[in-house]
Amino acid sequence: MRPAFFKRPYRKLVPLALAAGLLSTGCGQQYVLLHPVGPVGQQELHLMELAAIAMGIVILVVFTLYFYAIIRFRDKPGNTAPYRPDWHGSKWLEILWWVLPAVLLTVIAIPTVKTTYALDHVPKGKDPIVIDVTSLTWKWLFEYPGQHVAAVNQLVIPTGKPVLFELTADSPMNTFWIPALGGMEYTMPNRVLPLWLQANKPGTYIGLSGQYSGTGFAKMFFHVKAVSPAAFNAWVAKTRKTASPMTMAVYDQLLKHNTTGQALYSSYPKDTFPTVANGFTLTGSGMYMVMRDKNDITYMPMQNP
Amino acid sequence: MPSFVTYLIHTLFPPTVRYPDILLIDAGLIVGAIGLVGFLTKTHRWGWLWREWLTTVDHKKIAVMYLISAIVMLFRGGIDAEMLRAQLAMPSVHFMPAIQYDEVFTTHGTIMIFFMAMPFIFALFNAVIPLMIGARDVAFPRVNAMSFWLFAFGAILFNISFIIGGSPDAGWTAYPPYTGLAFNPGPGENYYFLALIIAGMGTTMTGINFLVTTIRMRAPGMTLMKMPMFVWATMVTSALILFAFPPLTVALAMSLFDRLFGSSFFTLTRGGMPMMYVNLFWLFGHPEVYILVIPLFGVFSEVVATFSRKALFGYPLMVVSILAIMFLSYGTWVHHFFTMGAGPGVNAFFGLSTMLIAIPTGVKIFNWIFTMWGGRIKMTVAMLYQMAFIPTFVIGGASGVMLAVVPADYQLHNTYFLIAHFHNVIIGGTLFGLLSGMYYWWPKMFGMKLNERQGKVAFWLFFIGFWITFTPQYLLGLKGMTRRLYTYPAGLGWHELNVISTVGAWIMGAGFVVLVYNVVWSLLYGERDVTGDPWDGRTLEWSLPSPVPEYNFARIPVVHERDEWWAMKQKGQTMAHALRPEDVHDIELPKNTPVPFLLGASFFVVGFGMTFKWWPIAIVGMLGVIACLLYSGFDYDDHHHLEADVVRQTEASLGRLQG
Amino acid sequence: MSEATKPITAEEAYNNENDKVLRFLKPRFHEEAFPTIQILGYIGSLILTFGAYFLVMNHVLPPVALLSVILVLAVFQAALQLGVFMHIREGRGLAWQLIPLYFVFFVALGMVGMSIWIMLFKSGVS
Amino acid sequence: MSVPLAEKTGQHQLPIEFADEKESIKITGFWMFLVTDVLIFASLFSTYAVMRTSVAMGPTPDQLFHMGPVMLETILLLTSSFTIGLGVYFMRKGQVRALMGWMIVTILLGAGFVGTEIHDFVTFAQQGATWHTSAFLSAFDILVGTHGAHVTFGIFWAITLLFQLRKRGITPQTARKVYTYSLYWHFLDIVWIFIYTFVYLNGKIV
Ligand code: HEA
Ligand code: HEA
Ligand code: CUA
Ligand SMILES: [Cu+2]
Repeated sequence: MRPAFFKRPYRKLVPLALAAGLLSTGCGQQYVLLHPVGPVGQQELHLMELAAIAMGIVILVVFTLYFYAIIRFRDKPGNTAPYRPDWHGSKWLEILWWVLPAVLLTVIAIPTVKTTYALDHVPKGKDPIVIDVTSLTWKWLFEYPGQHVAAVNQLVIPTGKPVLFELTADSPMNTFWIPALGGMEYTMPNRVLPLWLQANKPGTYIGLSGQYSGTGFAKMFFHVKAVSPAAFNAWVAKTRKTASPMTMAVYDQLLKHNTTGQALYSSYPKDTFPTVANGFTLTGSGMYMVMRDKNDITYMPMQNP
Repeated sequence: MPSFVTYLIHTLFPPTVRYPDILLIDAGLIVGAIGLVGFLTKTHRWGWLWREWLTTVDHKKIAVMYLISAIVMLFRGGIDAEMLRAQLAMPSVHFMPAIQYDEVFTTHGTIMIFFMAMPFIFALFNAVIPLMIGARDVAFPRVNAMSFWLFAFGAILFNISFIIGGSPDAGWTAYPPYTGLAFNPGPGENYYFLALIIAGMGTTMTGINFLVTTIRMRAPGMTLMKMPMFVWATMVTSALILFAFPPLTVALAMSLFDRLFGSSFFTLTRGGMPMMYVNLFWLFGHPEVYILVIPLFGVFSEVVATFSRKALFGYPLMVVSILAIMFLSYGTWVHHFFTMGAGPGVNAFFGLSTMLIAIPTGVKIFNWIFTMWGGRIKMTVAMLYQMAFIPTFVIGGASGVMLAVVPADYQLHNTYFLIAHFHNVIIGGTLFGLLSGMYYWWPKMFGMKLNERQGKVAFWLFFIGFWITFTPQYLLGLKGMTRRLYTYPAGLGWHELNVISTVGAWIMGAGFVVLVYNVVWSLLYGERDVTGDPWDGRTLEWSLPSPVPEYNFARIPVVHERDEWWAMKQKGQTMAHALRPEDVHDIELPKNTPVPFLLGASFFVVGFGMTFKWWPIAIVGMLGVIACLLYSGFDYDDHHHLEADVVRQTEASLGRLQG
Repeated sequence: MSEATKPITAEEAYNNENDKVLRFLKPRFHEEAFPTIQILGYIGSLILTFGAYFLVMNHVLPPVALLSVILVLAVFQAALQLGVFMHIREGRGLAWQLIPLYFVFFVALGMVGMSIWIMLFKSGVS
Repeated sequence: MSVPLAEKTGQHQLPIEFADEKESIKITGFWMFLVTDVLIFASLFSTYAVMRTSVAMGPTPDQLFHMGPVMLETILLLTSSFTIGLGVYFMRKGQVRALMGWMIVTILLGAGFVGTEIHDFVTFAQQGATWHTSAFLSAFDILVGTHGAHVTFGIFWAITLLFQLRKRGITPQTARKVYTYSLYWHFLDIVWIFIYTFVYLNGKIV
């Protein structure tokens, strides 16, 4: 009557073991989220680890009880386990499993709240470099208001220094994500969102979008080059000199629905991004005035012009 | 007029629906349709179809129709899933072009959630709720039929999109402004919005119907704390539907108006606010995921008690926890857009409220385990699905809690970690639960059991395939793979894990094939259920013969205990002891009506007309809707009487009458 | 089911339901020889409406306080309509509608309030 | 046939719309429907609350709204709520003619409301304030428009009820229909009060 393999419920563990094996033997640096190179990613990783440990405990407890129950109380001839058909509750046990999970959750909840607040602002006393990010239909436009250069689908940042990204979109929504540095944030039309990240190690990282935005979405990868501050300044100087300026015509070109390669520009027209200095006037319908002080962006709702 | 013809061809059959695979499907559908029409004509079944099914208001038949549609939709959604996995197996393949991949994941998600899981749940509601509470039908039988037909025509509207005009391609969440005309000019998104609005109206009506049924139609003596857990689950789910669907309807309607009538709610320009859509969508969307799982919590509670041959552990707290989940689920929706910069206060608040839900959910898990504790567990297929559910759902729930950790979600949002999370809870919780319920109540619905041996093969293929498919996806998430990528470059280390995942999906597909075989085989040769109580059940539906007579209960029972039927059996009573000929009176039953079917069809016409902006067609449909409403407003002749003698004869022939 | 249609009293209907946990749902009916309540309700609603109008048009309070006050007046008005005209506490057996109505009050309030909180983040409220 | 409202014994007979079990269940169902409708409007209100300031190049609430027609609409609707309340009062007394009379008054008041509102919207459109103009106007139009559509539907519903009442008199079924209709109508009044407060008066606060 019963198929043979059914006798061994442990079979369920095989895929799990397989997965664990993969994780341990796997492929080093390719688990980007586990090897962040900046403080933001590191804090996020710490929380992931904490949560994973807590969840490990939960899973362990549940699985132990569960497997014990299904093995011990099988309906097979000669099973000597006590049969108590009317046992329908136990006050203490039930209090236990209202309280214990609550305790465990408190343990992860407190650092969650702390880190959420901590990640909201660039740490005090550090002067970030600002980069304005616009997601366009299937390409990324990066503008450096401090350096007055612009780039498409490539990003150069100095190491050891917080970078404050101001995100907006002249396209459907996307998320701006550099997994090696830390978490993502949406780019939305009519709205500017701040996100700060920092790279501590020089290197080239992958950036991509996490929010689907059309057929070219899968091509929205970009490269992030983290270089030493000196090299960064050199790069800026070189770009200023060698690259061509971005005109409004070029910007209109970028607005087309297509994918493109990388590009550098020695300057860019003022109102392509709701620039920090000028306030925010995207596509004719300002929602917020953006005021920047040292570490933060303040938003002022803009009444009708 | 040749220009007219070219216009038609270009609108109805643009290049996006002229792929060879779709043309092949078209051909298949045409052949199938001709075959079906031919068969019905040859065997003179049209009248039968119309009288017995299309116009029925009997909840048991509506349940069967829901079940059939759900399984068909599981097939469609499953094929979509297989196509997704085929595409993703290798880096940089072009099995499908980007546009088609986008359509496929959109239809996969939408169909699985709205047109597979929801109707499957309603199939179970319809099949057993009136029987469990000792009622002759649901509160509003005609509304029930309307719900079904609105759902069915919504589903048809959604499904024809892939052969006529092109499918929606903005994901099941359909975030604007990508759904706006500037980026998405085809009819696809119109289909999406209209189909969901139509099906959503049906769902809302089902919610009202079952809420009222469970509060007003219970047999005498069945107080709240004597209701079986599945009835509680139904009540709570219905309430959730009531409170969740309105924001969805509003969000969909506003998106539709942006597209059809040039309003500017979510547009790029003129101050549109796409985030408001996201806000409204998840105001619905988060309660929706509990709508998808709470009914199955009810199913599991019934199944585990029956097959452990033991009372459900901690019943009062099971009720409390299910209510707690309901209340909490309205306060967590922002966890789907932590990364939209709503500020640390908002994010922290919603992170914590999300974590809180883990507590009542955990209570249920532990109570199920302790229901088995000290019982005698019978490993039937229904029980196997329940047993597979616990570990699967706990792991899925645990990864959900990780996503609720706000900073972790900044990294994990919209990655394959998320995909793995929700397939873990949705397949582990919803799909396993649905299949468990299907195997459990099949004898009651069809009068025969599903073959257990075949069922077990299907189960193991499904279960093992599931783990092979989705475990690697957690790892893919950690490797930074985001969702909805139609292809990915080599060199990021995403390849091997994707191959494993695809293999797993094939195994699940094989499981589905066995399942279908199981159903068909059992319909032909399955073991008849003559007792009406094949599992030694505990609740009232098992006190009836299988399949259940049209009027359900010859006499409405009086309930004394929580597990009334079990208690009666313990006391040595059966129905035959209870029922004397003079207890049987005339029975009032709802009368069949074509209005629900016609109403659904009219809405379909409206939807189709609006999709292509062919206003005359839409207006004709609207007139149909109005006619249906008027007709039912003036129709006072909505029930008929079943003579007591007929009932007595039926009961006697089933051996359930004294003397 | 001819028994069901034969007239019964509110008390009998309530006893048939016999769920003691739900005593708070026991229905209440009121009826009079003259529609006094309705007339009083109508006058009350007019007072509330015009009260709000004059408060706003004469700017008697600072904006935020003014908005809060008129919203409270609107809630009173809603309660009045529910109590006087909609017979919210009536029902056969138990007045079941009370539970969803209390609940929807909080959900609706939460929906509007939270949406504002979520969407108008970081912007000084106008 | 009508069931007497109260008996001299002090035992309260159920009002006629609750007299039949099945019909009374429909009333419970209608309450549940109203709950969903509350949430429809709550969603629309949240949208309006959020988009109120997104006026783009268009007019602001303060520039747009004129309180005159709004007050007229408010009074019409409040009065109609009162008249249908009287209708139900007389229905419970078993007086068909009074019921029908008050319903006709209600319908006329409702029609007056809809007429004023349409006139208002046409005026806005002439000023170039349609929902093409800005997110604020879209949100405003859909909120007020949905309410207006509900009222319009209610008017037609009432008309069909009049026919049924004329043919059948007050029976448990027709009484239930009138009762649910009155619930619907009072509910629309409540929604209007919030529109009046949160949209129009709020627009004048600034
Ligand atoms: C059936 C459907 C279902 C269910 C039940 C759940 C349940 C949960 N979900 Fe899931 N979720 C989805 C379906 C579901 N989800 C879907 C479809 C999406 C994606 C939508 C999209 O974007 O397309 C999603 C997305 C999603 C996100 C958004 C991620 C993102 O987009 O970035 C989050 C974040 O918090 C989340 C969290 C949770 C949590 C905390 C639970 C909890 O309810 C889980 C509770 C259960 C347990 C925790 C296990 C049992 C408990 C114990 C054994 C007790 C002890 C436990 C502890 C102390 C922790 N889910
Ligand atoms: C109830 C909900 C549900 C269910 C059951 C499933 C089931 C499955 N899902 Fe799905 N999934 C979603 C809900 C669901 N999914 C949602 C909401 C999304 C998000 C969509 C979006 O992004 O908008 C999603 C997205 C999604 C993705 C991500 C796509 C992307 O982002 O690019 C993937 C990829 O692997 C996937 C895979 C699968 C697989 C392999 C199954 C398997 O379980 C399927 C198993 C297969 C079958 C059940 C039937 C197979 C049938 C056959 C093989 C036929 C055999 C032939 C004959 C009989 C002739 N799903
Ligand atoms: Cu593998 Cu780090
Ligand atoms: Cu959620």
